[in-house]
Amino acid sequence: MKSKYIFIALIALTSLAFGASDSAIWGKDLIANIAGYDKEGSLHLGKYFTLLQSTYFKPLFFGVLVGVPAAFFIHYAVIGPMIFSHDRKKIYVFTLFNRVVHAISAISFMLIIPTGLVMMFGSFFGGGSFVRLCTEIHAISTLLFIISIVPMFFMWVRWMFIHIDDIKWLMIVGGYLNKDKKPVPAGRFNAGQKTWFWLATLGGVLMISTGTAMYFQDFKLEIIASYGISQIDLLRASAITHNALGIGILALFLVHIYMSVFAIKGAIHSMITGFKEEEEVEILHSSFYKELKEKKEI
Amino acid sequence: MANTWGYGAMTNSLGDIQNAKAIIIFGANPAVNHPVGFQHFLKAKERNNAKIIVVDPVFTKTAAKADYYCRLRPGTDIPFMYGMLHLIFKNGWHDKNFIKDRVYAMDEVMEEAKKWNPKKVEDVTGVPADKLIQITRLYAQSTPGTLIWAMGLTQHSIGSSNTRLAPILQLALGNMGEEGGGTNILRGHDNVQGATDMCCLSHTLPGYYGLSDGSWKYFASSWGVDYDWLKGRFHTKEWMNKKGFTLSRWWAGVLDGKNGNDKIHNGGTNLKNLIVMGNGITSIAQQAKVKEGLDNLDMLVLCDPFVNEAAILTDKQDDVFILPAATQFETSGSVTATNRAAQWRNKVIEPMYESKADQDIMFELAKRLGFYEQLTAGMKIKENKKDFQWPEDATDEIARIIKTIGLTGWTAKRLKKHSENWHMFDEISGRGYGEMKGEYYGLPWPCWTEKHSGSPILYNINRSVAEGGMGFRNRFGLEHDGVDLLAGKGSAPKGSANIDGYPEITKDNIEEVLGIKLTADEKRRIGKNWKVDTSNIIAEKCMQRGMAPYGNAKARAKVWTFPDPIPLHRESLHSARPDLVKEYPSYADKGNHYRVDTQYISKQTEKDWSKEFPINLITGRLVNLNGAGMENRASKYLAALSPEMFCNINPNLAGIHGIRDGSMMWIHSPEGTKIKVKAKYSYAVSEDRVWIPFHFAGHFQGEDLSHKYPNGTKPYAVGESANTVTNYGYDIVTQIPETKGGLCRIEFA
Amino acid sequence: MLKSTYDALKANIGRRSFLKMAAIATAAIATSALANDGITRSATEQEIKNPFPGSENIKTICTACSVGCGIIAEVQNGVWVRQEVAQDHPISLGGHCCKGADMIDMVRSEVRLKHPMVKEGGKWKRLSWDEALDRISAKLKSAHEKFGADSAMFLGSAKMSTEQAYYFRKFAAMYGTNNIDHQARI
Amino acid sequence: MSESSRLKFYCDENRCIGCDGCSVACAEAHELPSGVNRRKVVTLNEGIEGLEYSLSIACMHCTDAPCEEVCPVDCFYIREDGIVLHDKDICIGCAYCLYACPFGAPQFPQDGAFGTKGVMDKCTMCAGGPEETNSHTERELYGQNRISEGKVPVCAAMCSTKALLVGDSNEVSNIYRERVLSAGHGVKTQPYGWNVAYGSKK
Repeated sequence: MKSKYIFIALIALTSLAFGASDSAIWGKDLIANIAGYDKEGSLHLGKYFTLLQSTYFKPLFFGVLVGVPAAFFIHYAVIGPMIFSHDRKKIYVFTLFNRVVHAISAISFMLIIPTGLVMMFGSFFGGGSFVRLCTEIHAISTLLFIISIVPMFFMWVRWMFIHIDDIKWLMIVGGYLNKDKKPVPAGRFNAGQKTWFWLATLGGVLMISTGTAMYFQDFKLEIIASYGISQIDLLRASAITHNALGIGILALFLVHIYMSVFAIKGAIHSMITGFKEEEEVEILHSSFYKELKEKKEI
Repeated sequence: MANTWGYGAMTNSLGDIQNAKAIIIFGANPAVNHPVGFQHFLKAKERNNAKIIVVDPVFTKTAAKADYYCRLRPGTDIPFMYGMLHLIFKNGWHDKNFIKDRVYAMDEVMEEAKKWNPKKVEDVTGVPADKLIQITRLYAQSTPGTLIWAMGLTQHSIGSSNTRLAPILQLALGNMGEEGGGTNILRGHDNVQGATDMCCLSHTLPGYYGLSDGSWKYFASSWGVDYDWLKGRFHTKEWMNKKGFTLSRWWAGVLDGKNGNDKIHNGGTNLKNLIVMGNGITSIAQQAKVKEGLDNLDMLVLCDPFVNEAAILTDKQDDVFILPAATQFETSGSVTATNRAAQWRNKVIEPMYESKADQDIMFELAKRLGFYEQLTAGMKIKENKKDFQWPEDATDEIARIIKTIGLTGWTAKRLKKHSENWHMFDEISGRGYGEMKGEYYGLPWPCWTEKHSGSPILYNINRSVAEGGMGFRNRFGLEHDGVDLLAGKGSAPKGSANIDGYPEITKDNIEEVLGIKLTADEKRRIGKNWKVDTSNIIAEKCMQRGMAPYGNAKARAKVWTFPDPIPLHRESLHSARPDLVKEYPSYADKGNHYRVDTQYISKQTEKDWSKEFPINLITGRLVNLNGAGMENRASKYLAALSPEMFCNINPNLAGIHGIRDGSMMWIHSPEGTKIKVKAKYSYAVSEDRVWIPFHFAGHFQGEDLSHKYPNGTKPYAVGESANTVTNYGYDIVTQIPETKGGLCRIEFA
Repeated sequence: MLKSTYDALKANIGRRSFLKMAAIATAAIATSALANDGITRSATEQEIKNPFPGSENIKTICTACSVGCGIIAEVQNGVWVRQEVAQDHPISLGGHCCKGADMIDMVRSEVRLKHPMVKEGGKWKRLSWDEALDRISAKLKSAHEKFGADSAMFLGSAKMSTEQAYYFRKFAAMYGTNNIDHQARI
Repeated sequence: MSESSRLKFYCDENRCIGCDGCSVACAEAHELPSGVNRRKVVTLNEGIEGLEYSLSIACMHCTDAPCEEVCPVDCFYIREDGIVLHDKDICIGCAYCLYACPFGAPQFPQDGAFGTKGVMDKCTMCAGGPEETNSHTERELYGQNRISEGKVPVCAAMCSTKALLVGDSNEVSNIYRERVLSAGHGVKTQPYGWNVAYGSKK
């Protein structure tokens, strides 16, 4: 019985009923997908998606949402924030363009992430129009994200490649585990910032594309279909990627906020005014500081 | 069919197919065309392990459910059936007693069958000899077997021969008049049987009475009008007796032989006015000619619930009337299903918008033309009424007049009772329970008297006449060439007073044949013969004696009045096998064929059509559309299932012409016309043929005519009509168009 | 099913169990059996509330093909509101193909022709029934006188009722011509 | 909960002739908008001798419905008789149910500008939704509630060849077994479709 249907499924790919609408999901692939669901040789994406979505994603998101702030709360309580002198010179690090781009992306994040969480925990909010509204906001604010992420990538990418300092930085976790003001090995951007950059840009592109796929749902890209990936499997893969990556982005987003707002007192001002405290640069971006010194720019 | 044994109709019923042990289907696709009827085929498979054999040029959905499938070259059903008969006679599988007692001239068929050995059949039909042998053995040895056909068999220039050879095959096997046997023609539209019985036909009056003076006189008196008045309505008296134009060739009547069209013979005039009621005339072969005909009319009147696409097709600028007719749900009346059983169709709602029921349109026109009183007089006769009630009085009028097919029992009261109590009947036999005991559902005709049970299985001698039994009809005389045409000894229906063959009953022979004595009063009231006996004394007396009013005769395998007394194979006018055309040429041209000179051999030999047009063109139906599709394309759900016209084409054939799946292609016909359709790859057709559905209209030769629809009446799907490219060719007897055996040429568009 | 899944599911049902059911036993038929073995109970009156109060069921026959399937039309205040299942019809046993299942759309289709129209000078024009019939009959009358009755062709239909077909044939005969035909030739 | 107490659909591929009666009956009975096919008929291997089959597909009302498991807003509920239903007021149209569904059953009508999708729609086994039974709102949102009227779901009732069966799963199994047995094709006890998708959970 089973083998018959597998056989049918294989042939069905090439010779299916016409008249079925041109839909990429409910059209001629429908039977092939039904017969091939969770069968040997299939991608098993439907099953994995069901498993992940029903069992893992919610707890993971919840874990990150609660765990990361909790960890920081402990960090704040035990180690406390870094406070740098405001008396020394200020170093101009972010141009107006940098700051505007960052602001737009910040706004989009502030919209996307909470609305995304509302969707993930939709049952908590009771579904319905509020969650539906969040879904729409989630989709529309992606446009803001797109217009900020592209210039951001090009304006910072040259400093974002891996450097020997990054490994050292990672070994000492950026020096955040104590309050010693020992210079931390880092260039203009430290390893943490670099990770966040790559996750936000490349990860962002992935989030945008998977999100767009899920948003428009019923379309057909020949290039993907030519790899033998059905539309429904593309959507399943998109959902898995979107949610898994979402966990990472949420985590680093929380880190980013904690760093800029709490862990380093006043760090947020640099993104408003463009100036960083000299001491902050000297300690947290020591290689960059050295470089500036050599160039006699300070 | 009628010329073989008396009546041209489905002999058994759909439910009865469940009794069959083998089912052979020629040129029919019940899974698509009669899906609900097809459930009985599938049940036969489960109940009896019946084998389904499909013989068809394309692999249909019916074939998908069949046990055996033969891919036949279009138009070669006769060689195939002769191939079967050849093997049947050779192996002695035929029913010798049945043939001796109940069939005339089977020996001549045997002679012809000898010519068709399996090798030869393979050459002509394309069906492998082994397969033919296998199928014939199976079919001949699984009795009872039922034979199914539909338009795939009839729509040929040799259609009438096809429909004669199929019954001969059943007669040879003794499969007639049995439960699970019979020749079962699946009718198309819902009331093909009823409308045909009422003879909306140009060659006969209602009830197949013909056009003779006697018939006209019978009808004049039955209708309550003066015969001379009726005669005066006609051009001259001789035109009363002449067949009129047919649906397939009326356009020739407009064109009057001009521009090289076929000549006509029509009372000194060409056609000026065309009145159409509920007929998708865009589904007629050679649509370009239909358009030309429409363009040259004085007036075109179209009555339909939807816009008849003839109004869209024509370029005529003036005097095109479209009248909103009510649907059948907005009026009531009886409807005859394919198995000759009537059902009462109740009115569901009042006509919507400004629509009017067909009869009201007719009555209004008759008033204005001055013959309303005459038209409706017949309804008032029975009870001598002042006024009539539609449709009950019309039903009763029909029951009063139509004796030939035994509609006497079809009174409005009985038909209504049947439909109201449809839950009291058996699915397979149609027998009634409880209150309806002793009657068959829908009173399948012949239903001889107002108490008769109806006859679910024609020519069944295992039942008494009162319960629907009968022999073959005595219609063709008592003897021919010295051979007795009455049935053999002992082959009368059960319980008959006369156990042998006997002639049809007339006033003169009734006492002798039935062995009774009539009273003086009966003698005064009785009609001349059983067909015109409005007193119904003949039928009543026959019932008492267990005898059928139409006699008990032999079926005839030879129809001596036809061009081919024994059915012979003749290639289609446009044949893909020029070598076979020489061997099996078509008929000589026929003058004045339903008032039109019609070409056969001259068309066939005009040139070697297959050189320029090498591909067989086959038309067919889709499950979601019906006829010209006018009604169904107006439903958004049905239209969505097939939103556009397409052509089934084998990928290998398409590849040669550079046609991709889903791309557009042209189909050119030998008539010089063409259509542009979407190609759909399908393995259902082989590489030498293409298949197109015929339900679309609204496009013409690549041009979209949608803008011609009045506002808000455009159906949800429009497309090219298949009949723009169907070929010239008409049956020699009935003039049915040859839409299933044409040729075409394809190219990438 | 694994116990954990079962428990999870059970919990879900417990939480959201929704009990609006009716006695479906009456509708139990051989083919679509809805047998009552504990999953159904009789419905309360509130639950069976008729969606179309006061409607009546009219038995009629499908107009698609010659099988002659039964149709039950539910009519409320002269409006055909719903197509019901003729489960007890001896030929169709409630079955319909897509055409039969959608018969109601033939009546209520939005693209129906709603009033008589005539094409004049290439334009569609609305007109009254009286005007249309007067004009048509005037033409038929004059052609009858001028060219003879054989100048007209009548095309009837296998979609008509038997009575209509009979009267259409009679109409042509009384107009004076045998030029009448319909779809079925053999 | 055992299989025996659940209502199920089953399409007998030996009988289904692909006439689309079920899908049109469904669309018409529930007056579905275009583009929503609660039920769909698919023919596969069309034109290939011996391999052509047609099947009618809709929500199979799975035993442990994956759609219900993945729904982020918990809009699904399963009736005691096993009919899987959902609440359109809660649904957000995220389509997770579609990704989880092995049968492609959830449908999303085009809704509003930019071709965005509206809330999910699927086969209700003619059992309506959570609104008041046979109320106008229920009819608007979910179509007819025939189960409450004591009627069979319209698709199976109108199936032309009685290929599509609905009812208690044991009962349906029995009918299927009877047909197979009487056709002399050997014994196939479990109809295809009930265990493939949801029985695989380990």
